[in-house]
Amino acid sequence: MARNITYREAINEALVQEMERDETVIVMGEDNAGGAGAPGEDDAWGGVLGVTKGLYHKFPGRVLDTPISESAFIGAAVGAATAGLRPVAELMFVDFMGVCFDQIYNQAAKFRYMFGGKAVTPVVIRTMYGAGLRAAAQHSQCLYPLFTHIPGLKVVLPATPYDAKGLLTQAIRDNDPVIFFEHKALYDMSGPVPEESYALPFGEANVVREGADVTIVTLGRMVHTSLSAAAELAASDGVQCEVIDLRTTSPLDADTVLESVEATGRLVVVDEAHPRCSIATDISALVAQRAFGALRAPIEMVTAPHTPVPFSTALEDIFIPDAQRIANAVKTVTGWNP
Amino acid sequence: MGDAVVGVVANPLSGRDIRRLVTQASVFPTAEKANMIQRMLTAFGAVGVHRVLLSTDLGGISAAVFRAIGRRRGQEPKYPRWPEVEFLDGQPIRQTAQDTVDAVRRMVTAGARVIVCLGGDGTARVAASAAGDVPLLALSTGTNNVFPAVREATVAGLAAGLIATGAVPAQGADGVTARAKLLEVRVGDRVETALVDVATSTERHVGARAIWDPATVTQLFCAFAEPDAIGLSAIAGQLLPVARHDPHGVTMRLAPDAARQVLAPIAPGLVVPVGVSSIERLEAGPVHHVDARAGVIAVDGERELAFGPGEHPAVRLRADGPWCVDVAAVLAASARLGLLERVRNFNPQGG
Amino acid sequence: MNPVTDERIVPVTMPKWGLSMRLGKITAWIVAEGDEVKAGDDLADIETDKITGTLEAATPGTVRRIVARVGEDVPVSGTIALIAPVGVSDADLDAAVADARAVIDAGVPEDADGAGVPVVQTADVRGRKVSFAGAGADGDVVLLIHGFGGDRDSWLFLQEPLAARHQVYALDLPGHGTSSKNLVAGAGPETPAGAGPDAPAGAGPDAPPGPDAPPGPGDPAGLLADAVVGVLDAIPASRAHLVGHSMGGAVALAVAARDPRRIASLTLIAPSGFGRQINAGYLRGFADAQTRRELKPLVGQLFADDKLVTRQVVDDLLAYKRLDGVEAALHALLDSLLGGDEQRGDSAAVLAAIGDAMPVTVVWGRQDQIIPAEQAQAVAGAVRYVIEGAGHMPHMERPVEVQTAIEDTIARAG
Amino acid sequence: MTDTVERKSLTREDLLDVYRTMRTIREFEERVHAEFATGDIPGFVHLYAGEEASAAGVCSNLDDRDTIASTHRGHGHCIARGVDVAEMMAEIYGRRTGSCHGKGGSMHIADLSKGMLGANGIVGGGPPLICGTALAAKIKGTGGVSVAFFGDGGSNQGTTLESLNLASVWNLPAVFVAENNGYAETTSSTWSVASDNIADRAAGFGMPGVIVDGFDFFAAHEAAREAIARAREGGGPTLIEMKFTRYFGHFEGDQQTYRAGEVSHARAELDCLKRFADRVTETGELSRADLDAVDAEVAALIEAAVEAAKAAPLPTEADLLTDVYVRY
Repeated sequence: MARNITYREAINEALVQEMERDETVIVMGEDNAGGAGAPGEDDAWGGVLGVTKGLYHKFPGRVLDTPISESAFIGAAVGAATAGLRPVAELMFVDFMGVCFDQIYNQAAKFRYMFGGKAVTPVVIRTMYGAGLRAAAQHSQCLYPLFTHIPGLKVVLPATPYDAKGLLTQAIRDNDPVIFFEHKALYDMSGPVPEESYALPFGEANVVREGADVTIVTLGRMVHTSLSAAAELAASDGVQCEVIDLRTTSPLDADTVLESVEATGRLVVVDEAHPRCSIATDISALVAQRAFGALRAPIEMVTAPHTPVPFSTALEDIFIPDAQRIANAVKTVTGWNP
Repeated sequence: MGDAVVGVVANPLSGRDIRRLVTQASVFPTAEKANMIQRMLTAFGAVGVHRVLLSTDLGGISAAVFRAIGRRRGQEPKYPRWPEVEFLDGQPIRQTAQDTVDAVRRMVTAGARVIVCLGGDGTARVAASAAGDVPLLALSTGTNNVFPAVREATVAGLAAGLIATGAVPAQGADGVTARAKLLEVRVGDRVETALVDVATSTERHVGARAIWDPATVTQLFCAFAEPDAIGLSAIAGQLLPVARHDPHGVTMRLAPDAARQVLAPIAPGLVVPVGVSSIERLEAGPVHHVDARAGVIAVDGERELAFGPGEHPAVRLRADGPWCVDVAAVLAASARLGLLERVRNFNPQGG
Repeated sequence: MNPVTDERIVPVTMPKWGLSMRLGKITAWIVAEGDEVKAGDDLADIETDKITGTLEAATPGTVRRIVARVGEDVPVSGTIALIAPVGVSDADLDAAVADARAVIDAGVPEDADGAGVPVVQTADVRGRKVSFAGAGADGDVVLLIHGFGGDRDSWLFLQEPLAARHQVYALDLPGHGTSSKNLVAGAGPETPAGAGPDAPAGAGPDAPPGPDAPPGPGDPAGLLADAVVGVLDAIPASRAHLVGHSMGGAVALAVAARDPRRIASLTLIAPSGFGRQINAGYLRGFADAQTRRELKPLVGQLFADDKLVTRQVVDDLLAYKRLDGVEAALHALLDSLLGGDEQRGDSAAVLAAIGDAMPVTVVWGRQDQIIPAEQAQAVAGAVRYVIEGAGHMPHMERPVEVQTAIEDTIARAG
Repeated sequence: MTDTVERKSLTREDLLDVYRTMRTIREFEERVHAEFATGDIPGFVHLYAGEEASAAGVCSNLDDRDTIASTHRGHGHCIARGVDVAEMMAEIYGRRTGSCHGKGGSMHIADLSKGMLGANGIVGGGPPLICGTALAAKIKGTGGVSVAFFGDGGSNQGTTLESLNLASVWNLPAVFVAENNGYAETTSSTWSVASDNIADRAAGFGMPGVIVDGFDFFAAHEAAREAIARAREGGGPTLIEMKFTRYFGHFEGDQQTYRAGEVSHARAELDCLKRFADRVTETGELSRADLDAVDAEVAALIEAAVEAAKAAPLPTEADLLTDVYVRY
């Protein structure tokens, strides 16, 4: 039965339940137990933000601490996936992709195609992303567009505890390589999550709020910012926004986006990533190409600026898109007068 | 240019064979081999060696020395004097034992008065085969080392330098150099020599060369067998020790199920019981034919010669092995002669 | 703030449709200020996060003030309009409006899930967890049994109103809601395929059935009846009125047939098994649907007015369907319900066996697109209600009339 | 040294198999070299000729439980692992009948059913992967050993060095085979490998490192036998450096102006096939006639593979979009 747990607990619960269900599921990453070889506790951290806490003792031999060697252990997860395991490897911050990307985009992503359909690589790479923790330029980025670009990868960004559990369950059961993005500012968010296992299919966007006036397409943490903006707009201006959480950027649920824009005629895309070659531009292009006739106003994009993520509170707060900017964009499209 | 010339040959591959894998044998880093040569150069310079002939290699030893010389250029006052170093390049490097043979031959031709050899038993054996009557100073950088000395290179360099300059006469009465014994193996027209031991093995192929399974060894001939040796000669060393300077050697037949068993360190990290069915003195001169019809002959612990039916390998102990420098004797002579004593303001350039 | 002193002012309040409802939203006002209404007239369309419904007037009068705006969230029991005779003064009305606005503006109190909310209980039925929830402290025990693919929340418009006079329980049948999903014979609690080596011995699917082995795989319906009996035991209730919907109607009949003396009355809502004809496409489609796009039109077939199907209703069903084991459970039930494209069960025969041991009522929506309302004629000896403007879910579309039918049945049982 | 894993000596059949493997690799590569020159073969092709003793020496110690990861110079490893030669040739020709249906090409031939995790277009791509296959074998308790082949160029990649460390930290049943053919493309390993011997790096990762004459099948076989046995017994990883040279350029079309005369010397004096044939005929284990029969068999096999490849259909447009995902 559903009860309220946090996003962090939902991820942990999905890992526990899948490890119980399938003994080929293993977990590996830096400090995933924490304290390997050290004199103190051997489940000291459970991941740098405690997401994998408790697994180490529950599943002896299946929760592996690693050296700080992303190339080696992400690659090892990929290799193990070809050999009958279902590894869930943690790339602590997605910003660290730079030291292991080859193993993801040249190896895991391409095996099946390169090898003529003969490989199955059911690996999950969990990774943290996003700004808001004053973690500055190398620990705060939203790099999912880079992964979305690569054929052969699936890219998942849960926005709620419910989605986190269901999408991670699906990711582990999925037979393709999945990059699972966890927004670090969402870990403490609470929400209803069934105790039982369930898998949410990929490629199904979630309409988190219905509305007839403007379509807001968003993902990850920005779902909540967009919902705040939509609630304010409904109360203050009577503008009804339909808010669509993409949930997965690869595969992409284009139909839900297009159907909504066909109905509303107005699109605002809200994305915490940088503006160039992003999900925002991708969705904009999709709608411009396939729902041009329905558009009653130019598409608006609300994104972070084309700058690295700044450190100072004063700067990071204006870097991250907020409800006011979203509301302004919605007003721009509703107020458009050719 | 004076004629106090030293040849230095270093084997870049020593200390890297399969015994690292099967018996946890030690690794001797390339950088340390290069450092040893540099320490020797300082010693050579201190005792007035004019010129050093250095083998070249692809393993990085000569390159490291070359870089060290480059760093000193123009800054000599800051450093102890080194002799002129001539790199013996211009010959193709095959990364085989032939490289050592070629280098030593060139050193002999170029007038080296002593040849320092860095490597293991195998390297010393190959260097000795090419050194003729030029004294050899073998320093251990290998695995299974019985023949070469484990010595600080600076001290060895002083000894070699004192011989090269003639300050301590090589052929003097002090025993500063002496002839080692030699084991000679003939298989048809193929000839190999060994400085320590010759073994026959039931292995069919040379393979990874090293011998680490005593069950494959059937016959053993030792030029000498010290009780504290490492390697196959250690088997005899515990039963019938023979010193380096004894005129005779020792020979044995081995069988795993023999009544007489001896616990021997036949390789680094490997102490095993070995069955000995017979053991006797090996006199210099007579030819001994090996019993086996087919197998492999190992010289100084490395499989070298495979033989088949009808080839009847023959082994002979010879007294006319290479001249070898006795470091302790050289420096004792130096002490007696006061060769390293100096008065203040001594100008080494004037020596 | 002045209390409302004029007792002639009757507040129209936000109804509580279901245990989990805390907020409702007016999507349209059907009446305007000044309109005369009589009891049962439609007042407003109200949307909850579960369903959209129409609020009917409970008392006649003049709508003097509309308090809640369209689109505004209003806490349950918050005043949304005032009905009063013409004689009540504007000043009194304005004071009452101000009070009501204060409640709406305050939103839902933090401790809204306080007293009065029934505690969910579980019964252990042959190793399976069966969840049920009760409301109401006095009166007879009434047990509500949902249909194929449903859960106890399908009674959200009925359980509380009935609880005013009865102890009303609703259960989740095995394979549904929060009860165990495993309908496979022999297996106890859900034991996943490929369970790890740590699974306790005997808990795996290979464990031999014990002496009390539940029905075989061919009889999941028997397992559902076991679950109902198990809940009655757990309440505990020596005698109860059963209300069963669709497949739940057949389950109620099966329970009554096992022990007629324990069942005080039967109210069967669009029960299965009283004819061959059924919308097999719906049943199979529901069991197979993987996406909202596939599921939504199917769910629409349940109602006379498919606009009642909000996105949340579909999402909740999808969330249920995606729980591990549900798909297998639904297909197992499907196999017991359908033979080809026709109904497999024979409820009429079961009913005949029971005879007249208890009063029986049958309720059907005239626009039922799943099981035709004509099959009500096959329920021999029953009092029949065929409700206009309702489909297969009259207890959701026309809860007041269904409540009347149930109350009448209970009354007939004496 | 424990003896729980049997070190069986090579039988006559083993020796014939080994010779067949090495001869097949040589013939395959010589033929691809010739065919490439005619312009029929597209793309980048890196030939393994000269290095046969390494692939054969290592893979003759492996069984069905084991996995290897290869390099861009991967044909030899594929053949030594038993990948179908005709399918390989068809793949190199870009045909639909190829190992990868024409979607991989020379650099991506793989057959996971044969424990061949793919040639790899990325230098240093394989070592992390075999850490994973070794981990899977360890966790599942299959007794399988994983082998990464990489070159002197790959030995300088961080991926390789990280993998050596990880394999040691996790005590994986892994063997790292550095095939030092002297050149990373044009760059000499004596210049690019700072430790000069790749095997020397093993000490820094707490594992044995050994140097093997890569032209000598028996040396390669013996070293691999010991390393693989050690890994199977739970002894952890080993680094083996094979020293040899490649007979052709980095890729086909390479004019090799950076090289001196070492190839003709190697072909004449060191060649692994020649040495193997001499050895086994000297010992009497095989006869010249035995070897000639294998030569003829292999020549026919390669001829048939080329003919079939040339005649095979090309992939169609429909094939472009398949096998990106298992399900999308």
